[in-house]
Amino acid sequence: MSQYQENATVTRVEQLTEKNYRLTFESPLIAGVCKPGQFVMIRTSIGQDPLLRRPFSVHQVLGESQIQIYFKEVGRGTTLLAHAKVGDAYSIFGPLGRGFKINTGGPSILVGGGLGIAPLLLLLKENCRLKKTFDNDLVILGGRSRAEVEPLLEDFKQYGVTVRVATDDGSLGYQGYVTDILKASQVTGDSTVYGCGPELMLAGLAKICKEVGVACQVSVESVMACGMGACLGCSRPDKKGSYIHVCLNGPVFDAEKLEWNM
Amino acid sequence: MSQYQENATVTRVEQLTEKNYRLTFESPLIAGVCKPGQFVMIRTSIGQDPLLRRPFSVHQVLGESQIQIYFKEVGRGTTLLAHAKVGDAYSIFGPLGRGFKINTGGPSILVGGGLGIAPLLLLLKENCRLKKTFDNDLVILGGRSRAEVEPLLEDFKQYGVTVRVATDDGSLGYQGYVTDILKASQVTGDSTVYGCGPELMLAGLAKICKEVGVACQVSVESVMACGMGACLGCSRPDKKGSYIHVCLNGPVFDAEKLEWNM
Amino acid sequence: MEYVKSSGDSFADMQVNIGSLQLKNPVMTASGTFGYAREFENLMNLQRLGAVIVKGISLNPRPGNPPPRIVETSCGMLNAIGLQNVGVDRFIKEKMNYLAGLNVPVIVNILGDSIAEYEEITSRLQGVPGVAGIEVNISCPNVKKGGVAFGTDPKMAAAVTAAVKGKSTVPVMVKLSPNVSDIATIALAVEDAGADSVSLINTLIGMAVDLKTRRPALANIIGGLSGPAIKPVALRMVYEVAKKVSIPIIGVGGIETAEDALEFMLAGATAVQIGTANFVNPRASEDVVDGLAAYVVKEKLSSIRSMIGQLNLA
Amino acid sequence: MEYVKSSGDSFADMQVNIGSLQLKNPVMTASGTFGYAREFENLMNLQRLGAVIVKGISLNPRPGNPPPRIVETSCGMLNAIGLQNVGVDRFIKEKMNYLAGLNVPVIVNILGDSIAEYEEITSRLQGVPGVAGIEVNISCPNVKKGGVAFGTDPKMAAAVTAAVKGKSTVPVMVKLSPNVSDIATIALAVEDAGADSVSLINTLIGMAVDLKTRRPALANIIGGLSGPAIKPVALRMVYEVAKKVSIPIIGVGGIETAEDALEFMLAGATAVQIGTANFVNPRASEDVVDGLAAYVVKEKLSSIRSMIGQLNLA
Ligand SMILES: Cc1cc2nc3c(=O)[nH]c(=O)nc-3n(C[C@H](O)[C@H](O)[C@H](O)COP(=O)(O)OP(=O)(O)OC[C@H]3O[C@@H](n4cnc5c(N)ncnc54)[C@H](O)[C@@H]3O)c2cc1C
Ligand SMILES: Cc1cc2nc3c(=O)[nH]c(=O)nc-3n(C[C@H](O)[C@H](O)[C@H](O)COP(=O)(O)OP(=O)(O)OC[C@H]3O[C@@H](n4cnc5c(N)ncnc54)[C@H](O)[C@@H]3O)c2cc1C
Ligand SMILES: Cc1cc2nc3c(=O)[nH]c(=O)nc-3n(C[C@H](O)[C@H](O)[C@H](O)COP(=O)(O)O)c2cc1C
Ligand SMILES: Cc1cc2nc3c(=O)[nH]c(=O)nc-3n(C[C@H](O)[C@H](O)[C@H](O)COP(=O)(O)O)c2cc1C
Ligand code: FES
Ligand code: FES
Repeated sequence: MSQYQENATVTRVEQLTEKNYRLTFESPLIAGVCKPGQFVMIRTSIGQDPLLRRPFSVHQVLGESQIQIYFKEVGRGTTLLAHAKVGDAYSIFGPLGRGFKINTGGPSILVGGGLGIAPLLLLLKENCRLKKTFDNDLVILGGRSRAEVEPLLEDFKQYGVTVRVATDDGSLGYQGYVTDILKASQVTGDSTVYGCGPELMLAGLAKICKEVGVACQVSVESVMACGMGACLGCSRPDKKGSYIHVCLNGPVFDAEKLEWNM
Repeated sequence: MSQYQENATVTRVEQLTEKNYRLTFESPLIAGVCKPGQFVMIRTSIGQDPLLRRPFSVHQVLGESQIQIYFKEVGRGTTLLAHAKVGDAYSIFGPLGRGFKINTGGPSILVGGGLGIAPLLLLLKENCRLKKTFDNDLVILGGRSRAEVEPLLEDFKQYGVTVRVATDDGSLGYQGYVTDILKASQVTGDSTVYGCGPELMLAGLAKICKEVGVACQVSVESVMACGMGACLGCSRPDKKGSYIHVCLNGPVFDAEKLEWNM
Repeated sequence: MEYVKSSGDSFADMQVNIGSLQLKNPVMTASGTFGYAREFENLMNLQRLGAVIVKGISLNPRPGNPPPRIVETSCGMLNAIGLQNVGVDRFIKEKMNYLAGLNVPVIVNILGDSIAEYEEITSRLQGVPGVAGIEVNISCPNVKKGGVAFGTDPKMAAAVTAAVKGKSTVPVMVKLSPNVSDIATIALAVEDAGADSVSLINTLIGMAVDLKTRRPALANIIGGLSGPAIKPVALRMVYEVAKKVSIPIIGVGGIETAEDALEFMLAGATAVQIGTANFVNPRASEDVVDGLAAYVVKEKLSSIRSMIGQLNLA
Repeated sequence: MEYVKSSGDSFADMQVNIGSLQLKNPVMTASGTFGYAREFENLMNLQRLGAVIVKGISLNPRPGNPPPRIVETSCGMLNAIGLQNVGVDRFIKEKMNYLAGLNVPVIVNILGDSIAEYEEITSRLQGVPGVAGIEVNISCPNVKKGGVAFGTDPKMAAAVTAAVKGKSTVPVMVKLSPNVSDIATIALAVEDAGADSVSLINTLIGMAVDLKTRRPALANIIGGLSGPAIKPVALRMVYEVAKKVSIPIIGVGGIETAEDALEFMLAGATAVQIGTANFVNPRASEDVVDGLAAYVVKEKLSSIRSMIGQLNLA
């Protein structure tokens, strides 16, 4: 497993909604090795405040040497990142964690909610590269409203897979939850559901998939200090009553291995 | 005494040498009341690192509403300021401290070394505004080399007062110290010497002026936390064996009141 | 009732009681960080404060330490002012007039190197118009006990407290030192000795080195650490003391914003003091008052008091 | 001799001795912040380290605390990992092989809730290839003494030290808790009890509150504060202890850069540990080695040892 720390230069800044941004970095070493579902740790300040790095999923790998993150401004670190300018350099290390294991044997159903959409684009690309056919594949994207989903729609549609949308307020696509769409879809037993999004959505996915009896991989979050298994800070209870570590054992897990609070 | 805290927008950024910068702020309240030799406290970060504000002399007041500082990049706070861009806002409060008391009754001799040049430009302007004649006035500017002095020369010369220059390496003007020039100059007993610069230079000025018997006001520095007399951190021994506070009793003092280590 | 600037014509019930001392809001300024208040008159509205705590006063004037007295550290600062002050008599003569005119309770922080000195200062402050309370700084060395700080020994802490209480007609707040193994024991000792409230924390003892000169960054070598860096220690100590004592607690240490103040109140503080933040933002204490009032309105609290000790541990 | 990357073909004498333990340079990684070293193998050159100190090991496996276990604070972080570890036997079986292969001295940090437990872990570690030393974490609660931390009482601290020394054939480093009134007394007690060196400081006890949920930010309520915020406290304690003990001192607390490390050495540390900085910059410890070597060359020091305790107090 290769990991690198690089000083990555920002090559593009996109503000997709009021609070959502997409940054492209020239980060050739990391770009060369990262897999869907893996993440990177980014230092957001030059000083000591905020002190710790922030974890972000790899959203896309562009060409040979660029990686993208897609993030929401929620606090001090992401606010600093939101002010990034082309040419600024950030210390990034990664790729970290275990990503999605793409099941090439049956249909793929990618379900993303809110910022959970971030890792699915790289996953979809790899999915389409690895699989012979993806006629029965499905992407379900959810968000609070149109603004949160629309800017990314074309990026997903370009792969030719069916994309469905759910928004809380119905301003785009179906009014309701991504899980509603999943429930209403034809899901064959050889399918794999890949999910990323808010905890409640993932718990819902896990439940549906268990009932229907299909495999479900979810990418979960946790507070992190190191991102690489050194601090043991990112623990999360597993089904067996002990702790797993999101950065090392995840962030992608088989949903059935985790403990879900609904 | 009026003091204000304002969110001041940068209107101009000038890099005068490799490490020396001049920033212009739209800061109408402070601009309206500040006097030569006074200073302002500027918050250099949006976060908590660096935590404390940094003190800077008011270099110029432009028009009704703008103030300028002239500074050298020496550490974390000044590095952040050196990266200021037009449109950025900084929290500034001031004006603080006691400035120069302009003696209109005799010749003025302004002596600045290195960054100590900063407050002298506003002083010269006020000097020329208040005095009937300044034929015998003199400005002596010193620095390590040409680059440190030249960019400011025209700003001083515009007032029509004689300006002499000393550089350590002789790359501009006299090779040597500003104190050498002072010693070689005709100084009448009714003159006032106004000095700002490195501690050693000020100690030299104080000594010469005492010998010659002319008044000498110097602007000194100190580490500061509050800049306004609240923390008692900026103490400095005085002649009487007790402490004065640079921010409140100064930064400008009669040189004879201070204790000089040579 | 505190008028809420940011929310139209709303008023918020911000009153808190520190024993018999009624404060219109829970925001005080910490000793040594607010001079004698006058320094801030141009930069904020002093009338908005719940109380002003002035720079520590000793019996006789103290010159303080040689410079450098302060040095910045990561998210904090060290100070070794050396308790410079004009002494109790000049304080009363030169500073109290202005302070009394503010119509804000003035709490006088006192210090000494013997119990007799604490007693004498307290006596001299009695009956002085405007003096609403006394804060006893027990982080000072007890000269008679070889320089061990009063605040690190429960017995000495109790003895100072009892002595000051014996001479004081105004409420006595005892300011605890964080440089101890078990702050709750000290808090209990001073409560038993009659303290009307405890304030915590004073500064942590720290040090900085200047690598260029290979000298200590402070002339005094060691100094007191304050600012956001120490907030987690202060919060923990407030929480620990709140579990043990029943007198009001005043939280101090790294408070910059109303959010910080609310965290201390949840942990058990009845009021707070703003220290180092006054240097970073001279309007910090007023901003905290505004922020607390806005919070009361936004969260529809019956009063700010309903936050005290309400940390949810379930 | 350490090769100096940044200064051409220079070499710097970086060797230091911690009692009988010779280190090729004074830079170690702090327990709990470097996993079992392997985690960092892709991001730095582990061979460059003076020593590796591994995550604290107990007799039996410990699951650790429920999440959230960490929260960021101003220039620092709080952790309440709860001493999660695989237990001494699995540690030896699963982790020591890799570590022994590094050719870097491995110091095993141990913890227990009774003296007997400390003794037993020590015994099991004897003769294990690669184990070059033991670091005794005495910040743990002594279950038999009502949960008071071993490290806050000189007698208990001495007792643990003596017990571990009695079973150990490798040098014993005792890691002191900063949550005490007088750290020098504890240091003297463990020195008298036979400690070969002392490391300080462990984390300060702190707390954070999440205002949105009105809950403690850590499930464990309190946690250990680390990072640049605590550096002034750590430096002061190293300085205080250095004045009292004659065994080597290892400085820990907020060290991020070679400059920080040099400041600790001036204050009296023979070596340093890099903790939280490993999270911020996984190459931090190697960067400190590089920086120290460059300093030795630039300042023309005969060796890095010539910095130890050389703070100029004149
Ligand atoms: C493996 C992993 C991958 C991630 N990938 C992405 C990604 O691709 N895009 C992205 O936008 N985020 C992602 N996150 C979340 C991201 O790391 C956080 O949003 C970020 O750390 C917040 O930093 P901050 O300094 O802005 O907020 P802070 O100042 O640390 O926190 C501000 C407030 O936001 C809250 N907060 C913290 N994290 C989150 C969160 N995840 N969602 C909502 N509120 C939060 C905090 O509780 C706090 O109240 C990922 C997290 C993990 C663990
Ligand atoms: C009343 C007053 C007026 C001032 N006016 C000006 C001015 O007009 N222009 C200007 O450039 N500076 C001026 N200064 C100095 C200025 O405040 C400092 O340079 C600034 O605070 C350094 O901040 P920093 O964060 O960049 O450096 P820090 O990170 O705080 O310090 C970095 C290094 O620089 C050293 N250092 C700190 N201050 C100085 C200094 N004054 N000169 C050289 N080295 C220093 C420190 O010891 C340290 O080693 C003034 C100071 C005072 C007290
Ligand atoms: C410059 C300075 C001077 C101080 N002087 C005193 C003092 O005279 N008496 C006292 O009890 N506390 C004194 N303190 C401690 C503060 O009142 C406060 O307890 C401490 O700074 C922690 O709060 P903060 O982090 O908000 O600053 C001083 C603090 C600073 C920074
Ligand atoms: C996440 C984390 C886990 C830690 N675990 C241990 C431990 O198991 N044993 C121990 O003695 N110290 C432990 N520590 C304390 C560190 O070794 C170190 O003493 C402390 O963090 C101060 O150094 P720093 O500021 O460089 O991090 C831990 C610290 C952190 C941040
Ligand atoms: S974030 Fe440190 S172990 Fe996972
Ligand atoms: S800087 Fe605070 S009193 Fe002068």
